[in-house]
Amino acid sequence: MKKASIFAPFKGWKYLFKKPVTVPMDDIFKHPRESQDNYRGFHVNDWDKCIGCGTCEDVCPTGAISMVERKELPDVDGSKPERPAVDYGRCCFCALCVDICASGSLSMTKEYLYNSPNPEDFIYMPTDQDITGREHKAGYEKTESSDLLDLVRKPMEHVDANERKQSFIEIVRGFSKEQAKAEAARCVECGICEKTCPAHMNIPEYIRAIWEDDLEAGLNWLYQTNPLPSVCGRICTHMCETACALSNRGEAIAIRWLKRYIVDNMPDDEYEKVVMAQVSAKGEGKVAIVGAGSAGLSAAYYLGTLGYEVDVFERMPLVGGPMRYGAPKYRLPDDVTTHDIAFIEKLGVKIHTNTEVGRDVKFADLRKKYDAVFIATGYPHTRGLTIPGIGHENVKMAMEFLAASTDYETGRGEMPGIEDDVVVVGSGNVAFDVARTLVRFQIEKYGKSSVKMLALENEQQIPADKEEVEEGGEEGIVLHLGYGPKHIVTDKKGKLTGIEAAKCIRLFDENNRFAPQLDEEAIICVNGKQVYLAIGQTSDLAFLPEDLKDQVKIERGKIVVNKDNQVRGVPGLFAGGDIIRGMDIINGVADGHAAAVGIDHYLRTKMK
Amino acid sequence: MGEGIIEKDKKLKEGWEGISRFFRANSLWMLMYCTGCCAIELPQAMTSRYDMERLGMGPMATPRQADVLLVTGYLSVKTLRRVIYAYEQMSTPKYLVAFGPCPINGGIYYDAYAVINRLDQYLPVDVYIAGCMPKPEAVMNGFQDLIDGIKNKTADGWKRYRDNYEWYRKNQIESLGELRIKDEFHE
Amino acid sequence: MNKHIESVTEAVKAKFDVLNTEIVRDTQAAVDLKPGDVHAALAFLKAQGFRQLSMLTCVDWLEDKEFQLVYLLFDWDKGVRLQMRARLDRDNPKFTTVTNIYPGAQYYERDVHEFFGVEFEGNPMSYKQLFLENWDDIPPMRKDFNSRAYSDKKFPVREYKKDFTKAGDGK
Amino acid sequence: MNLNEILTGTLTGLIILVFAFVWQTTLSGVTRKIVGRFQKRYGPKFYQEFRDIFKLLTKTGVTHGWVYSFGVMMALGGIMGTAMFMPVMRFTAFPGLDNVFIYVYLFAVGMLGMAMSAVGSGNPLAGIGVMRALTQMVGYEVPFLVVVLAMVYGHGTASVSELAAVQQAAGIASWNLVRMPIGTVVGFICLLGMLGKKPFETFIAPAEIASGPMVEYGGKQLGMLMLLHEFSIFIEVSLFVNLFLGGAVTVVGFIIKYVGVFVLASLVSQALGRFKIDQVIRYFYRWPIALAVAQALIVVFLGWGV
Amino acid sequence: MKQVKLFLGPQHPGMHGNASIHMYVEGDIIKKSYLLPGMLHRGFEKTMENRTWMNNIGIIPRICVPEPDPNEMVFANNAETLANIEVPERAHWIRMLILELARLAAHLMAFGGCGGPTGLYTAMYWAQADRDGILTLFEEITGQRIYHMYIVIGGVRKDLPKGIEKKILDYVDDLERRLPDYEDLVLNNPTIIARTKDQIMLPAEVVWELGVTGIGMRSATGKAYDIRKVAPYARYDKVEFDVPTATYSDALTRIRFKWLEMHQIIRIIRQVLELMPGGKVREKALDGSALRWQVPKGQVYTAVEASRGEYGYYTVSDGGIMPYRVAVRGASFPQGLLGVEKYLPGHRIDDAALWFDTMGICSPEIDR
Repeated sequence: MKKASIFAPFKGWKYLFKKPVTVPMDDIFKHPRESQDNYRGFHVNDWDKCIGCGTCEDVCPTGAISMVERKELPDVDGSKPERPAVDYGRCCFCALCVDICASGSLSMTKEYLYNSPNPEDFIYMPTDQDITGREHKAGYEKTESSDLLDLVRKPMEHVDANERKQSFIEIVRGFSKEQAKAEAARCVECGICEKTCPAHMNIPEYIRAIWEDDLEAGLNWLYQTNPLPSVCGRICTHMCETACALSNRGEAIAIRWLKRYIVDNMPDDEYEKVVMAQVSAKGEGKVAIVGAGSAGLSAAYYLGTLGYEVDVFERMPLVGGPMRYGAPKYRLPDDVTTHDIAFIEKLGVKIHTNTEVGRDVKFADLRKKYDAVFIATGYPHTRGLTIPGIGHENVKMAMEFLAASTDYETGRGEMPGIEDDVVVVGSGNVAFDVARTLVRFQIEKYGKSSVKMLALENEQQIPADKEEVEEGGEEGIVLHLGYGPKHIVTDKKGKLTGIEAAKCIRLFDENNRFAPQLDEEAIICVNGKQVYLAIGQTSDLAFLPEDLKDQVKIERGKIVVNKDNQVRGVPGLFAGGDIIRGMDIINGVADGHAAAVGIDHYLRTKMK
Repeated sequence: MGEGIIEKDKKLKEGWEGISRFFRANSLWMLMYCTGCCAIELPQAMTSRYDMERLGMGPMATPRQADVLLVTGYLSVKTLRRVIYAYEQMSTPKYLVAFGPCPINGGIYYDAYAVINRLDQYLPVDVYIAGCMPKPEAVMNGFQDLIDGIKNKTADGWKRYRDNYEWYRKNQIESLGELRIKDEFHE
Repeated sequence: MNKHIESVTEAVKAKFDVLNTEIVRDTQAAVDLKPGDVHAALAFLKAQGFRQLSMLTCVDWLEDKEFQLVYLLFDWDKGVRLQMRARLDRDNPKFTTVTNIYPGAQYYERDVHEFFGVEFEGNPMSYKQLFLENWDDIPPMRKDFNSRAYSDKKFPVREYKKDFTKAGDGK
Repeated sequence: MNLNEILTGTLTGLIILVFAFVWQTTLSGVTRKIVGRFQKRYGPKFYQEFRDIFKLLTKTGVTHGWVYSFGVMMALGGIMGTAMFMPVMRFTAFPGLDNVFIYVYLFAVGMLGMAMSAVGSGNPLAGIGVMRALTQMVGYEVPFLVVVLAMVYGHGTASVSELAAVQQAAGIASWNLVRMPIGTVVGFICLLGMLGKKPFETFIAPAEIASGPMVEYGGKQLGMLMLLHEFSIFIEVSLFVNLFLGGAVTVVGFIIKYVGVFVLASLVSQALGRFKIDQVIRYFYRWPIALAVAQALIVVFLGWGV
Repeated sequence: MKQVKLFLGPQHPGMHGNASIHMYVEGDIIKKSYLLPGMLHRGFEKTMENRTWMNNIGIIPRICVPEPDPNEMVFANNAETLANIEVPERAHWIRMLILELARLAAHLMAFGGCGGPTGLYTAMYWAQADRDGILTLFEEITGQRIYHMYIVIGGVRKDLPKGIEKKILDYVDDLERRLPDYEDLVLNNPTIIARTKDQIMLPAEVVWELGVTGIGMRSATGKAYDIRKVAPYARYDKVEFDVPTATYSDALTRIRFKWLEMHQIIRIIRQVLELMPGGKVREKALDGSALRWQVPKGQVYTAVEASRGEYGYYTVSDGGIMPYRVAVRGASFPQGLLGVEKYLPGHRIDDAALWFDTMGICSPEIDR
C-alpha cells in the first residue's frame, strides 16, 4: 500500500499527454460502430421461412409480438398466413422469440439506432429489413443450447423386429403417463395441425389436456370431431404431424400416439360417460348409411348424437371396412376397432352386417324408406395392371388378400395360399401392409421369410410412411425402388418365376401429371413365386340404379359433392369417404362428420 | 407603412428565434434525474468513453437550470408525480426525451400495477429512443435527433403542453389520483 | 451435506412442536412451526448462531386461505440457512412483531404489511405505506389481486393506428 | 478627475469588460478541453461556454419575488463594476483607483447581491449554500489579506497596477512568486477558494446541496449568473496575476500567465475532492493562515522579498 | 435552532438512482432522516408470478440495474434446486466468469461513484470508461451490454464466443495496470481521506442489528463473511481468492475494500479462464418447450454474494409453469431503509450522499 500524499492525485496528470479513450464523433454519428457478433438488435424475419405459428407471440415476456394476418400470403398446410409484428414500445430485446422460433425465420440484427418523435413509428413487422431500414448484419441467432423448443420426440417403445415378425402382436406399445406428459409438453399450441387435419380435430386442446393430466377433457375434445379415436390413434395418416410447426427444425409431436394415449388410458365407464354426454337434441328422421367404414361410422355416430334413427348397411360380416379388413392386426388390433364401434352402437345406431346394397337391399328402396341416404362404400377393389401375363393365377390382389388374412387371423377362415418367395408391386401403405403380413405368414408357414417389393417411386417419392419403410426393412423386406413392371415371367411349365421391370426415369410429366417413363434398356428381373398387386384401389358403385348413375357426377373416379357432402344435384343423397376423396381413414371421419351436419341441416329444412 | 413595420417586426422576431434556436440546439443541459433503468447507460454516455459534452450537453443539478428532461425508462406512478413537478419547474423552452420501450407502451411493465404505460398521455415527448436499453451511441443519436428537431422547429413539446394543458392535467389526475401530495408518510 | 444442518433441525424439533421439517438442499433446511412458537424459536435460534435475519417474507396460499410467513435465517459461521415458516389465518392476518429479537425485521414487516396486509402488533411503523403512494385497492401481492386489470384500468395502453393487414405496409 | 478622464476611463473600462468576457469565456471553454484530457476524453468545443450563456439568456426567466430579481442585477452590476477597475496589462480604467481594497469592497457588493437574491428564492438549499459561501469567504479572506497586507507593506503601495509595475523591474526574479514564495502558495490556495475550485467547492457542492445558491436559478437569471461567474473569475485570476506574477506588459505575457494560473487551478481542482465546510474553515485557519503570518513576519522583520 | 426539511432526491445529483432521503437538519447536522423508497417500485414480485419460468429470465435483470447477473443466477439456481437439475460443469465456470465480470463492473461503478459525493469527478470518468470495456465484453458474450439474460435454468444460454478468453485476459491485464492510478487518485488523495477517514462509521453491532452484509459486514466484523466462502455456490470452492477483512469500518475502508476486491476479482477471472473445462453449457432437464416448463413443488431460497452483499430470491413453486411466488432480498434493503432511519442522523448533510454510496445502496433492488 502506497502512502497518502498531496502529490499522489496529481500523478494522474500524465493522462494529459495520452490519447483519450473517447470514441470519435464520426464513429457515433456518421458510421455508427458495429456491434459485437452476438448483439441482440432489432428483429428481422424471413417471410419465406416463417410459418406464422405465433410461438414468438406466446413466449414474449412483454406481449410485444402480435400476429397480423396478411391476405397476400397463401393459406397452405403447414403454415398460417400470419406474420409477427413487433411493438418496440414493449420489446425488451431478450431474444426469447428468436430462441423459440419454430421455423428459425426470426433473428436479430446488429442495428441499435432508432429514434423518432412519433410513438406510432415503434411498431413494425420485421421482414428481411429491420425497423431501421438500414443495411444490416446478422446479430443474435439461436444455437443448440439456447433453443427453447424440445425438438426430440420422446422415444416410443416398439416390439423388436425379430419378435414381432413371429406374430401379429401390436408393434407400438404406447406412451406411459410420464412419457405422454413430456411429449405433450413439447406442443406450442400453434394450431397449424388443426387446419391440416381433414377432420379439423382440436389437436392443441387435447394435447394440453394430456399435459394437464385431464384425460376426460381430452376425450371430450376427441369426440367433438372424431368418433374413432382408438383407430385413428393407431393408423391415421397423421398429416398433422407433417404440418407440425416443430417438424420444421426437429421431430414433430407424436400427435397420433398422444391421441391413442388418451383412449387407451381412459377406463370404460368414464369413457362411456364422455361419449354419451355428446348426445344432444332429438332429431326426427331416418337415415340410411351404405358402408360401415370410417365415413359411414362417423356419420352414424354424429347422426346418432343428434338423435336420428340410423341404419348402417355393411356388405361384410364384420363392421369396420378397411379398419377391419385392410389394416393388419399388428398395426390395429381387432379389439381396438371393436372398442370404438361398440360405443357408436351404444348410441342406438343399427348396423346390418352381411347386407350388401344392390344385392340384399335395393338402393331405390333405401331412397324411399329413408329420409336421407349416405353412401360411403369406399375403395374395396385393387386397381389392376395391364402388362403381359397379369392374368396368371399367382398374381394376387392386395385388398382381397388382406381381407382373407383378416378372416384367418380372426379365426373365420383358412390361411391364404402363399408361397415362400413373393414380390409385392407398389410402395404405398397398403403395399407394405401386404408385404409385412406376408412376412408373418411366411414365418408361420415356412419358418423364414422372403418378400421383395417393386415400385415405380424412388426413395424420395415413396408414398408410404417413413416408419413403414423403416420397420419393413427391419423385418427383412427387400426393396427394389424406381422400377416399373414390364411383364410377368413364367417358366416353361407356366409357373410364375418373377417379374421383369424397367428403370423409371420420370414419374410426372411437365404438367405434374402422373405419366411414368421407363428406360427400356435398364431391365431387372425380380424373382418370386407369387406377385401381389398393391398399386392402388378403386371404388365400386355398381349398386347405384341407372337413373341415378346419370345424375351423379363423377370426376376422376370420385363423386362430386357440395360442401355439405350432398351429391350434387341429388337431394337427400349424401356421399363421403374414399369415394369422394381417395383413400384415407381420417378423410372418412371428416366426411362422416360433415355429412352428418349436412344431413341434419337438410332434414331440419325438409321437416319445416 | 404600418404593414412594413409589422413585416419588419416579424422578420426581426424570426431572426431572433433563429438565433435562439441555434444556441438552444447546441447547449442542451439535461436534468440529472434517473427515473428508471435506462439511466445506467447515461454515465457511460456522459463520461470519457462517449463524452456527450461534445454535443454541448451536460448534467444539471436542478430542474430550473435544465433544458432537457430525460425520462430514462419506466415511470412508476410515484416517479411520474415527481417528474411532472420537475417538468413544470423547468423554464421554457424545455424538451423531454424518453428512453426505451417503457414510456412508449409500457415495456415489460405493461401489466404492472405500479408503472404507467404511455408517457405521452401525461407529458409531451420530443424524441423516443428505441432499445432496452439504448446503447450510449443510440442515446447520443437520439439527442442528435432532438438537436435537429430544435433547429427545424419540430421539437415543440413544451408548446403542446402549454396549449393542451387541461388535457394533460386531466390524464395526470386520472392515473395519479391527486397530483400533489404531502409525502411525509413516515411521521 | 453440511454437518450442521441436521443438528439444527434436531435441536428445533426437540424444543418445539414442529409440524414439518424438510431438507431443501445441503446447506438449507425448513421447519414449519405453529405461529405461537415463532418468537421463542427465533430467540432460541439467534442464540444458536443464526445471528442474521436475511429476510422476512410472506406467501399467500389462497386455496388454503392462509398466509405463510417465512423467516430466513442465516448462520454466517457455519454457512447454514434455515427457513422458518408459520401459517396464519388469511381472513384475520395478525401477528406480533419480531423486532425485539431481530431489529432488522422492522422494514420487512412493513413490506409484508404493505403488500399482503398482515398486521404486526408492536411495530407501529408497519402500518404506513412505504413503496406505494395513494394505493386504492387490496394489497397488491395477494393472489386475488389482478395486476393486469388494475393496470388496464388506471393506465391507458397505446393502440397503434398502423394497419399491417394491407400488403406492402410495414416497410 | 475631470470629465474627460471619466469618459476615457469608462470607455477603457468597457473595453476591459468586453475583453474580460470574451477572453475568460473562451478560456473557460479551452480549460474544459484541457481538463477533459486529464479525464481521458476530448471535452466540448472551445466556444461551448458562449453557447451556454447565450442560450440561457434566450430562455424565459422565473422570478421568486423582487429580492431575487433585484439581487441578480445588483450582483452582476457589482461584479461588472469591479471588473472595470481591473488593470489589464498597462491599461487601467481609473488610474489611482485600483487599490487592492477597492476590489475587496466592490467584490463584496456583488457577493452580497447574489446572497440576497439566492436567499430570496426561498429554497433552503440556497440558504445553506449562501451560508457556506460566506463562511468560506471568511476562511480565505483572512490569510489572503494577511499576505496582501504584507505585500503592501513591503512594496509600500496598495495600487494593483503599481504593485504589478514594481514586479516588472527585474524580470522573473522580481516577481512576488520569487520574492514571496510562501505568500504565493497561500495566495494560490486562497485563489482556489475564491474561484470555488475543489477542494473549496463546498458552497456549490451539487451532490450535497444541489449547486447551493444557484439551486433556484433558471433561464435568464442563470445566464446572468454565468456572466457574473466569468467576470469574477476574470477579476480573481487577474488579481492573482497582477499581485504575484508581476502583472503583464504585453498581451502575450498576460495571456500566458493568466492561462497558466487558471488552467493549473482547474487541473488541481479536478484532481481533488471537496472539503466539508467545517474542514474548509479548519484548513484555512491552520496552514494558509500560519504560512501567511510567517510570510508577513518574514517581510516585516527580515525584509526579504521587498 | 430551527429544523429545516431537506430532500436528498429523487432528483438530486448526489443520489444514486431514484430514491429520496428526507432529512431534518439543524445547521448542517442531520437530526432525523428517512428513506422514501418506491420511486422504482414496479411490482416485480407480482409480475414474476404472471410470467413463465423462462420468460422471467427475460425480465428479472432489471431488478438490480448496475449488477443484473445475480438475479439470473439466483433465479436459475432456485429452479434448478427444485427441479433437481445438474448444471454442466462448464456452465458453472461460465457463470462464475459472468458473475465476476459483473461484480467488477459494479465495483468500478461504485468506486468511481464515490467521486460524485466527494466532488472527485475524474475518478468517475476514469472508472466509467474502464467499465465500458466490460460492457463490450458482455455484449460479445451475451448479446447485450447491460441486461444479459444469459444465465438460464440449466446452465447458460450460449457457449462463450471464440477468442473471448484472450480479450478478457487483455482487458483485466490492462485494468490491473491502471489500478494503481486509482489508488493514487482516490485512496491516497488527502482531500478524499479528509472526507472519509474515521467518518461514516459502521460498527460491528450495527452490522448485526441491521443485517448489513457484503463489504460493510466484512470491514466491520473482521471475518470473511462472504457467501462465496461461507457457502460456496457454482465452483467458488475450486478457485483461490482472498476476502479482505477489517474490524474498523469507516468510509475510506469501505472504498478501499472495493479497490482490494477488484484485485481479487481479476485473480478469480484468471483462474476461471485457466481452469474452465470443455463440454456442454446447458442441461435441458425440464420437459417440453419453454412455454410448458414446469418446476416441481417446493420452497427454496438461494443467495449469492453480489457486489453489495447477500442477494437472494425466495422462490415458491406450486408445480406450475409460473413461479407461485418470488421474494427478492435486495442486498441493500437493511442499510437502505433501517440504516438511513437509525444511523444517518448525527451525520452532516455532506455525508448523506457519501453514506448512501459507501454503504452500497442500490435503490432498484430495494424497491423491486
